[in-house]
Amino acid sequence: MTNTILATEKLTRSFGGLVAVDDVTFAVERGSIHGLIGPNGAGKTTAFNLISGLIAPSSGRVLFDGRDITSLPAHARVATGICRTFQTPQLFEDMTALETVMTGCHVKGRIGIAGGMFKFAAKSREEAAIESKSMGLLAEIGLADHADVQARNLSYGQRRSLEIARALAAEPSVILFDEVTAGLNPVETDFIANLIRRLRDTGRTIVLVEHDMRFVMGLSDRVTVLNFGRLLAEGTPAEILSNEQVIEAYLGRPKEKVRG
Amino acid sequence: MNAVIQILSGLTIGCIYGLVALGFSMIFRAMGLVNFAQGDIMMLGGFLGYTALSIAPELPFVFILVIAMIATGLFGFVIERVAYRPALKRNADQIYLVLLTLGIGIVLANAARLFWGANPVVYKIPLTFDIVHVGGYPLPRVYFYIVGFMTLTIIALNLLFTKTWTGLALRAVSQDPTTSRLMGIDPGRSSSVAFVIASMLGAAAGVLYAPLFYVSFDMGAVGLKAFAAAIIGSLGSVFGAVVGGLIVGLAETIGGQIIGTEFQDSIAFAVMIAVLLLRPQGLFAQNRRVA
Amino acid sequence: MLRNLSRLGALALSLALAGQASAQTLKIGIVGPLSGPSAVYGTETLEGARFALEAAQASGALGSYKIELIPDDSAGNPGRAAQATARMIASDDVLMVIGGSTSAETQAMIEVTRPAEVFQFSPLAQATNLTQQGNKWFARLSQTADAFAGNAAIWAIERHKAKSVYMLVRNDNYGQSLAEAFGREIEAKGIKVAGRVAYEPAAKDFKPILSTMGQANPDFVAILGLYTDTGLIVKQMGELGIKVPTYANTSPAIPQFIEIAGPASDGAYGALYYFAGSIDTAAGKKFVADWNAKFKRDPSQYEGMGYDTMLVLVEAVKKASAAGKVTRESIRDAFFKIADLPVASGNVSILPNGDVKRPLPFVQLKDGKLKLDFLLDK
Amino acid sequence: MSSSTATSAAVPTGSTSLSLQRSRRTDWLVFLVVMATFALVPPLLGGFALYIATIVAIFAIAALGLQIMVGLAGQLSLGHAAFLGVGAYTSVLLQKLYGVPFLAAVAIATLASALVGLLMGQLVRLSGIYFKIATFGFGIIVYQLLSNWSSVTGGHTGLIGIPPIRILGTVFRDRLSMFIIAMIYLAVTYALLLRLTHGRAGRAFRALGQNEAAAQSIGIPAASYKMAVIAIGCGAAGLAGTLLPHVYNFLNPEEFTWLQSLVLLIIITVGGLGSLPGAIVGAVVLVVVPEYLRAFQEYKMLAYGVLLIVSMIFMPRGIAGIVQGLVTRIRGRHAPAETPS
Repeated sequence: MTNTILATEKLTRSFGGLVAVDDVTFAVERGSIHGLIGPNGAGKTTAFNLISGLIAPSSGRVLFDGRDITSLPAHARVATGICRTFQTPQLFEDMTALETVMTGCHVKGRIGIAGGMFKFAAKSREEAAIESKSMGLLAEIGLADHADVQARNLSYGQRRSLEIARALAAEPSVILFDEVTAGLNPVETDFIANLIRRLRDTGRTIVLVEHDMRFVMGLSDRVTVLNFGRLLAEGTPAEILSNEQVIEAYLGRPKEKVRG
Repeated sequence: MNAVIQILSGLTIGCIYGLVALGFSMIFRAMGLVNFAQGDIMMLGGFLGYTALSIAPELPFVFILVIAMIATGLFGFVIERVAYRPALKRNADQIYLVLLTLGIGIVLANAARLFWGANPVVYKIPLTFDIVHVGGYPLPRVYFYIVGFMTLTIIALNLLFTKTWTGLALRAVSQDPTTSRLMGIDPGRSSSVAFVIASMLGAAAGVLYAPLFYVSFDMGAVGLKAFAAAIIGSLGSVFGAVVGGLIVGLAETIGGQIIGTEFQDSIAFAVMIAVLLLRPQGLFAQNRRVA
Repeated sequence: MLRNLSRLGALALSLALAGQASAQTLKIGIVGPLSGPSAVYGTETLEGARFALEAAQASGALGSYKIELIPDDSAGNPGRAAQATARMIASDDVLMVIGGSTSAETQAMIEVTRPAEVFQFSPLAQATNLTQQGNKWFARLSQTADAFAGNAAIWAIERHKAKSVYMLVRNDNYGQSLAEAFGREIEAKGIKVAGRVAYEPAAKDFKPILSTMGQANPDFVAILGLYTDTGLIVKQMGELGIKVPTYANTSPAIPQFIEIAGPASDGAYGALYYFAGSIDTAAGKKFVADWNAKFKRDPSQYEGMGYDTMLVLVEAVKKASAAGKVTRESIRDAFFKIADLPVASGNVSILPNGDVKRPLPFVQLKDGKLKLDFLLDK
Repeated sequence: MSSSTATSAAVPTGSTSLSLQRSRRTDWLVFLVVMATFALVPPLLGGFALYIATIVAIFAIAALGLQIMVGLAGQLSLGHAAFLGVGAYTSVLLQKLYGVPFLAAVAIATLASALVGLLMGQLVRLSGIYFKIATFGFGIIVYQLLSNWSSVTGGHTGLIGIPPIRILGTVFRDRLSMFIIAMIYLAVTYALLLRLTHGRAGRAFRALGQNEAAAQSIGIPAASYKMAVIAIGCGAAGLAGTLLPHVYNFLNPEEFTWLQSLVLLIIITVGGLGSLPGAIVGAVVLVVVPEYLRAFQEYKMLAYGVLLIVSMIFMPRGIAGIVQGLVTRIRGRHAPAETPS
């Protein structure tokens, strides 16, 4: 299993009486695009929050590169190489796009609070490096000419891109995208799809939580399906599309049971 | 004699704290807003009662209480509409909202100083000096009004939250604003209702406080201790606010005796910090409101 | 911002220039709490001073001089009082400063007036140590806490035969310095101090203290504080049924004390800076008559002190101008030459250390009216 | 873990944003203008202007720290005056009782205030509303300790006989040298905090203040940065406090009440939340303007309250925001005019 970069082992999380994620074990291969799908309320976002450390599991483990990171707080997981985006972009509304991405470089920086006040040459070197790297990232997601626009003044699609650029600034080896195409038009969706492929081609591992089946099936190398918090199926997109249980889960259930 | 009288006076003052704390809690529940002007609302109630009394000196105390509550309630309604609602609509940051409530508190206190003067005023009614002997203990008659009003308030709030549509709506909004909006509950209306009720409770605290001591423009500080009470009993909990108030009242009289009366003002906050160390959400936290 | 600042600067400059224009006008700063919880001291003192000044200007007692009062509010905050005083001296170029009311703000002002060598005259401040700093630029019209409370103790023992005294002390500079003198005299006379408790200035509920006090069973209670707390203490003593002769400092003369304490205030004793009607001299009677003619009521003790402050000042101006030019230094010297000056509160002398010698009236509240209990004039 | 960035392949790196650099240059330009105004105007006016400018500087230093803490990192402190008190008392007592030299006493007092701030932060490891109320309570407790620990602090009476400032054997006690020392304090604090905001830590503070969850999601350790910013805010207040007794020549707990905490908050709000020069302008407004409205002293607090409400409702970015808006508009008007000429 040396090729596994991210794995969960019997991951479980309950809220009150409700078990949102129930004994889920799956593995993500290094350098792959991995889809995580399931009907509404299947526990995808909860699984994401457990992996990124936003909430703690009731039981089970999260492994990164073979190392147990279950007890690491969210910010420390970023330093190890996991970074995420949110279902609705969570930005720093008063910062410009450039500042936002520069903030994303936080874990790669060295100059601390005292250094920020008292170091001169080292600080200006680091600042210049961070700035040029951030400008590069903005250019990559097509926001170079919006570098000085405040986040609050960007369009929805631009906000999404900016959030991705900010995540990339941390140079993660695994990126978790939570419904990255929600609210985007087809052109923007295609742009994101290409970006994700490019990221994989440069050696990143991508995990997608998605609603848009066409998007996720067209992009993913492997797909994991959750239903009611449990693992339902895992395989290549083709295998999943022909899986009876999955089809039933998506189509065969009465609509009333679908929870928000 | 000593201990009993201390405990009773602590509990009565605790009831006053509890009433202010209830208002604080209700507004927090309905709007997620920390209303730092709540203590000054109490002061306003006390002064409005005084004005009512100087216009109609023969009016029974209960009427004074009701008049002050209605007048302050209206006032609360206006403040909510004019100052808080627009800020909340704009989705303003918590810091702005807290500073806004602080500003309103300063304006209320200093406007009251200019209007009613810097000297404290006293309700010139027999109740202010009436003593009743119960089991050999001399007790001010207003104690019974305070305890009675507190009991009625708890019953009334319970009925409100369990039996009326408005009350249910208030609870729903506090638990899940988005869903309740989908269900046709207007969050604006609930915040108005919460504000009016909180202002009325604050006014009642002010009027009931007056015969015990006096009313002065700077008594909003009393209300600030009620914040500590609300937090000790967990923000948003009706029961908790009342118990928190009683705890602060008792701790002040008894603690004041032990560590010295010169530190009385610190006790409420010391207890609060201690409670929060042990139970970060207060004594009566409800788990359902985690997020 | 630069423009704003320079505009403010220009304003300050013009104010300063205006000050130099008329040489006949003597500018006198007066600092005290005009707002905040202790506003009554500042506003009433100012009112009394203005009343006396009007009369003096009208009667031509000032000769060719004219006094302009420049008031400023300390709000009871020492820092604010110091700042106001510094401004008066530097920008308004005042001749001298009257103030402050509380001892803390008076001390704060001294730290400004003393190095600037400007004379300061306090109408009300009582802290004993204010006149014990070797400062030649300060004097006051009020008796020291030491004299005030010390004499009160002697009065309690000699006139009221107190045998066991319980002291309730406001825990600030004012209350503690009263208590020190009071306690010292009590002990010096071999009388028992049944208990001594300090309470926080903001305290409202005194029942815990009072029930302890009830158990000590004293035959005399001395409350050394301000009317807001003495009022509540006397009220709550009434509620607990504690009936002991009570000395409530200067409070019995303050209407709010009677309102707060209610029926329990009846019989309370106090000592006053000044008590209208206690002084039989011509000046004493004239003040009460004049005040009644204008305000239709007797003057309060602070109004009396403000009035007398101005009378003393007018006399000092007369003395200084008779001796030559009125300067910051000559006005100070004139103050220290005041001896047996007949003013509203009796005959006043300023002692070499800046303290005062004048009568001290003790009063009792009876049926809502103050009665002179004893006039200490030695 | 591969450290090669996704950017290195396709993107032209090395590019910089002109406007980011311009905005940093503007910040330093404003710094120069503010400090030059302070250096020129009060000495020209002399006398009382020097005194009042010294007091402005003290409030401005405390407000700068509070601005970083509240305006940038969103950690509201409702008892900030207490930390001025900790600084003032620590420094004076060290000088008075133990003869510690002025500069060392100032350094220790600043550190002590920061540590007390950290203690508060640790004791009340709380978020949001709980932290706010706890800071308020903490302020009251510190005030009561200062007022009642009579054997050390002099209690309500306070302390007099403040030792004069002595640096390397030279005694400074006149107005001009007090003013100069205060200006050095202010310039150093302002410059250091400005440098801080222009770097990685400053961005982390802003991120924390604007969206805590997002800040954590990119690896900013929220808890430690909160502690750090509390230490900075409280340390600056303590530093400001060390000057106060030397200016007034006395020390009294009444200077560190809840009301003063409110005044500090009004200063940063009126000046403009998040803006460092705003904090200084706010201090000027709240200290100088009342001096020229002496006849209306009675209405001062009322006016403060109204000012706070009006700023919150009509100018949430304060005076700094208004000035910035004007500058942008003027620049916008001038830009087209430049091209033809």
